[in-house]
Amino acid sequence: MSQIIRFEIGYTQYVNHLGEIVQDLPKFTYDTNSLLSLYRMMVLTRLFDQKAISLQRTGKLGTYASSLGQEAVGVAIGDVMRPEDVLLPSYREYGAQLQRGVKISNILLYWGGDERGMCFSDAKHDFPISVPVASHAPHAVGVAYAIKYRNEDRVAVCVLGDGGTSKGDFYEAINAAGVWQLPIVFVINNNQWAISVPRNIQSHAQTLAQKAIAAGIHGEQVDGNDVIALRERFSAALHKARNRNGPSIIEALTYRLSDHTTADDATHYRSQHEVEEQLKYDPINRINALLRTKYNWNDEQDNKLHHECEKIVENEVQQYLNTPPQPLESMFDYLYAELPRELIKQRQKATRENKLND
Amino acid sequence: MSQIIRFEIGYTQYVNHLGEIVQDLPKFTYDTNSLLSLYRMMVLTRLFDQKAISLQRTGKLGTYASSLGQEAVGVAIGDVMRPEDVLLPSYREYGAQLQRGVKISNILLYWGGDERGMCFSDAKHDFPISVPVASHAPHAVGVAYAIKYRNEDRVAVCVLGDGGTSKGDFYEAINAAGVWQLPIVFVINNNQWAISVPRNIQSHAQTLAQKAIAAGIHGEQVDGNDVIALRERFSAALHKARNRNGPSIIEALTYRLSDHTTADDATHYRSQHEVEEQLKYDPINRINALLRTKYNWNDEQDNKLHHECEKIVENEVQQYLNTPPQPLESMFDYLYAELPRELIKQRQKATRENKLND
Amino acid sequence: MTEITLVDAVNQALAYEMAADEDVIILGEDVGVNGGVFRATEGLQKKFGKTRVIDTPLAETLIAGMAIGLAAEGLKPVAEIQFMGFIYSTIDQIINHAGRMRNRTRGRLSCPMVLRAPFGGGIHAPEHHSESTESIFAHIPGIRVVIPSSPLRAYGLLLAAIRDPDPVIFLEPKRVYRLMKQNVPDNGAALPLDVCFTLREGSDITLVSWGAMLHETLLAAEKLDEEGVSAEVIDVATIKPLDIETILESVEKTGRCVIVHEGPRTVGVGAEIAAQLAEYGLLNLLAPVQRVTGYDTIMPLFRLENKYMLDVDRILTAVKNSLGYT
Amino acid sequence: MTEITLVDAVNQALAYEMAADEDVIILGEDVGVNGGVFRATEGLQKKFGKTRVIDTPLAETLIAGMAIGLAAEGLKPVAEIQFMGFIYSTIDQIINHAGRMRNRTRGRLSCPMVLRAPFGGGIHAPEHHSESTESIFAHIPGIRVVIPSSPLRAYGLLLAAIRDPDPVIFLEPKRVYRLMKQNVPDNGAALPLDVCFTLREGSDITLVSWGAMLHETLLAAEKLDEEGVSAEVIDVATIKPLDIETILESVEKTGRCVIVHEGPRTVGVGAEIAAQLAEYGLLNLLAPVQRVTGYDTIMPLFRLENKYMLDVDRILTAVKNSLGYT
Ligand SMILES: Cc1ncc(C[n+]2csc(CCOP(=O)(O)OP(=O)(O)O)c2C)c(N)n1
Ligand SMILES: Cc1ncc(C[n+]2csc(CCOP(=O)(O)OP(=O)(O)O)c2C)c(N)n1
Ligand SMILES: [Mg+2]
Ligand SMILES: [Mg+2]
Repeated sequence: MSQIIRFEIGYTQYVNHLGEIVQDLPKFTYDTNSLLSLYRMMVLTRLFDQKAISLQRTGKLGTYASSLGQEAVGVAIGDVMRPEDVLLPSYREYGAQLQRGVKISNILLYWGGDERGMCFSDAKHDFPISVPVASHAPHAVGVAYAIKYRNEDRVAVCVLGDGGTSKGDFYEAINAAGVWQLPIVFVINNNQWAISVPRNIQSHAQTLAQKAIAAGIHGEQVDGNDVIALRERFSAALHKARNRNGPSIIEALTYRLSDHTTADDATHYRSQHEVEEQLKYDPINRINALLRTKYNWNDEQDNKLHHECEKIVENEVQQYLNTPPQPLESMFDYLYAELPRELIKQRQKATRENKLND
Repeated sequence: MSQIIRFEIGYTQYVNHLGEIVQDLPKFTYDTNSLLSLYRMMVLTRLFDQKAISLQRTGKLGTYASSLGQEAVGVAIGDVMRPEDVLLPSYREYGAQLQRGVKISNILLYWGGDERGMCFSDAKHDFPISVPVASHAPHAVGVAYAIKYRNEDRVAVCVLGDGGTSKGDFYEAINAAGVWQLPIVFVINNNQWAISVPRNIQSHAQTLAQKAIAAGIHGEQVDGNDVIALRERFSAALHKARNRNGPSIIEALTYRLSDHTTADDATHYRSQHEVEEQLKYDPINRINALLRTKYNWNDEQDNKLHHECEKIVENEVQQYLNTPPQPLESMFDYLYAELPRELIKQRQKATRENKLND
Repeated sequence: MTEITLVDAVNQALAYEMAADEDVIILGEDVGVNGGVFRATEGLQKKFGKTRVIDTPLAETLIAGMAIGLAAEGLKPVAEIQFMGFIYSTIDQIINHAGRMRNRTRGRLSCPMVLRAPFGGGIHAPEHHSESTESIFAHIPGIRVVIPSSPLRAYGLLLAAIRDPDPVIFLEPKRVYRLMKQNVPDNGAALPLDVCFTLREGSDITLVSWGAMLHETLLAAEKLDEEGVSAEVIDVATIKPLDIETILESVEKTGRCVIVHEGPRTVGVGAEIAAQLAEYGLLNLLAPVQRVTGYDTIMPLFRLENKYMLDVDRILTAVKNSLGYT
Repeated sequence: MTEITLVDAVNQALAYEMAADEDVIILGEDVGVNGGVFRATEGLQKKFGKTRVIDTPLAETLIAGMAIGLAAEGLKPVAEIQFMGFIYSTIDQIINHAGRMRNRTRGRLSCPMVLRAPFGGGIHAPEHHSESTESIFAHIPGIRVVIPSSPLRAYGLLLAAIRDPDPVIFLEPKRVYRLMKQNVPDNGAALPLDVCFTLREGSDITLVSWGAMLHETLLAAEKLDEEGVSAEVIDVATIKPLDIETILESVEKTGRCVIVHEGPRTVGVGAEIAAQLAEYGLLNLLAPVQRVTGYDTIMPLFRLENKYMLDVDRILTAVKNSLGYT
């Protein structure tokens, strides 16, 4: 047998879990503000997350999927995307959504059982959260095709989990992205778990990045708790896509520190020990350590930043809690551009019966 | 970025298109009979194929998918499989099916619009032809899982086309086969076309064998017109699977010399020139040339072999043509193990109305 | 002006709308160079280019999902599924996304896509190529289901489907693809997506059908006419949302109704029509509503296909049964 | 003997049959270590091992297709789809293979599989987690569709489903998972898959329902009883094939019928029942058959969920309407 083709998968880390620099930092870090802004968004995301969980525990929110421990992934994505790009998120990319102008109150509305949560005015081309795992990957192909068709300077970014890579939808999408060399970046948030199913049951592939080889596109791994590495590699991938040099898959290696959702109890299927081990790799601690050692960041500044973020979250929570529910009729009013006759009748009946029974 | 993992894809050829030996032949070829038997099956498959097309042209058969030019793939598969193994074919593996005891008359019945075609007694665990492309790949996972569960010494062989590799079903199946290290061999009959869609529109992947990397399983390419290479590599893959050393994907590079089916007209989308070029690589000519130069095969023997095969085909065609249609009621009788009451009523009504209208 | 077939009318509508609106884009398997296995998209790639008439990899989930992405970005994709037997991989995308994109974003995004597929039996096609499962789609909220049964209606309804701001499943009865020809002016005039077509007026009984079976139904109506029975024939055409008013009005007049469809009986679209007639029109009914439908079986391979496909005689039997109630 | 919930009854049936028949094998997402997100398979992996209770990759097409392969080899797979909202990727496998394996091989191969999925609203679940689309499956030839609505029926029907030699879609109303408890003897006794259950006898009106709505229907029947109206309540349970006889007989007695189901109205299973009543029972009907159903809308997120879910009042309104016809 002759060997006819060879592939390699790379891995990038700049800052290790102790906050130590393991290779020369990329240029963008020369500007303290850009690092600080990443840090700040990660803190904001986490504070929001904690708040959301406590809202859920007190009956003020429905089932909620926490992004604890994975903040760097979303935040780095949001940081490199331009407003006109399109984000197609799964349900753990709050960091990216917040950067793109989605309000915390919107996200709360969504998990609070209100469709208006996905009607955000700022990121108006972005897709709503995709609950059916990986089903949004083909949408990204359509979005990127539209971008290419109209010759626009935009990129589609599709995020999904390690579990999501097992779905045919994901594969069909990466394969098609390769065929048309579309401006897409697929980000795999590999948090090691799909509810109770560990990474090794999802695939025998040594890395998830190598799924790219099946589509003939670029794939690589990044330390998903190193926001600098993520920021740099996402930036490269978006640049590549923007310049019509083809799609990429970036696998971010991170860990789901929380339960799958508030409806889950992870102690059923994984050890506390494993989770504690992983706490060491916390993406926020790492950048905090770096800021302190290399950028003179101090307690006072840190407290101030936390305080500011808490305020934002608090305001948004109030906004959420003060939002009155939609009228019953809203379930009819966005079904079609114009409500068909049959449904007008149903709508009238619903109104009538609602009044009757109130 | 550090490179953390590397993959290679191999390619095997023993006999080139001129019938020349390009590397030492594998052991099984030392036995002239085993080579002759491969040759004979390829001839039989082709003669059957020609007959099927002429039956279709004269209105005695429905739409038919020809295996012209791809005989080596099916024949080599059939040759290495054991009776107790399970074949999950697409619609171009007549060579494999015939080797496994499926009658030509059965295949004709199927394309002649009669379900009994897929009720073959000899290969009784084999799956029926799968028309929905790649949808049988997950079945192969189930079959192989059952084999492993019962600790049996059997292998599942799933065959599909280059087009089939673009489907999520295929990917989900290879991925799962990897997870459980199942006794499966996936064979890709890469005949360069999926109806009118050329290979390069199916995937940007340089080879289809490299799809295996996405599943973390073994993948390789073989000259799909070299029945010796196919026989040897399939044999190795089945051996590996049988010994619980994991699944494989084997991409056989061949060419669809015929129209997609008798309902297709390939001149719409590919040049006659391309097809003529490919005639050079005909798998039957190649082995015929080898037999003549290295194994003293002569015209007389060849004529005799052709004559025998023609006779078989002729008998089977007669058998097919003499098979009376099933009764109308047959459409009810295999729906459920026991026909539900509602359908008994429908069945009675159907009988009644059929009599009325006859 | 030459007369054209239903499949030509589909082609004509596509060409018209692509010329008129550059947001219209076609995708599917073999739709490009090959012009579709039934030639519905013949010549369009040559005319409008490879980026607008896209041959996709063999992946139906992708086709539907990609169309949703294109549509969300404001294009008007017309995606083809080669045969309805391969449409099922798209259902997840249709139910979970296409049909609710507008709803789940409160109107921020929408899904103006068309999913075309040939369907139904009668042309001696291979296994999995002849089923009629429109009823599955008719159950899905947020979408439209349209079935033309003549060249004229194919042209007008397809234009309407492409222009409609919501997802439309457009099912083409392949037995009718070349069954008849009509003069179809290429004037870009769309037909409404919310009314049934009354093809023949009558006073004794209402025959309701769609797709290929409409033609058997029309033949039955002719036979009945010879026997002095005046049958009204309605082509439902826009299966979802359903224009029940037209049917109710007709039955109010005739008092009798036979529904004819090719797909399986149980929970077919015929069930919905019959249920509504029984709910809103019970007092007008002089006889039970009859359904003449496919059996609840797998469509047999083609040697027995004609035993599955219903015919004029089965329709006439039902009509006579209905007329028997006095 | 302790009383158990519906989800426990599912677990008990699975455990019973796995112990009795080593061909029974479970597969799905999170069914192993985690015991299923609703704990339906809790403890089974521990008891029967990892090769018999299989956590699969996240891939529904695979799950269904793999079950078909297992079943063709003579095993009896019980596959779980985590929520019905993710079942749609299996439809291609169900229609094109599971439902016709026996038919297309003339009985050579068969498909004794069960596909379980929790369905329906009422527990304030996230988006895509609360729909009821049993009607889609009820249209598919060659399969069975079963919906238990009590612990006892869950136990007996699931055993029957596993033992049945053909594919069964087994839909579990998750609102009822922990709604009620019953004494469910673990005796391995299966219930029939071809008869409806008459849960309450009555003479004035027949109420037909299944799944979670059965409980609203029973409540309605109690209220009616207080008002002196005697309602017969039928749990359809075996949705396909449908036991219309039991329903027809009841309506022959009562002359009135209200069908109650949670899923969308158009082409729901209710339509089929109403159509058959109108076809075979028209002369017994004293009033139009009423359907009290979900709207033809997307199930709203949970803040408005209770406005979608129908309640006792909506049933009573329909009953009174029906009783108004004299
Ligand atoms: C298609 C589909 N199947 C099943 C589910 C139920 N489910 C929700 S999240 C989840 C696990 C997802 O794992 P992964 O993709 O790794 O993302 P993570 O939750 O870890 O971020 C499952 C099985 C779903 N939402 N969609
Ligand atoms: C899922 C599905 N989609 C579409 C079709 C229609 N169709 C039949 S064969 C074919 C091309 C298959 O190409 P390939 O997999 O390369 O196999 P080949 O026919 O070349 O052997 C298509 C699109 C189908 N049978 N199944
Ligand atoms: Mg994960
Ligand atoms: Mg091919």
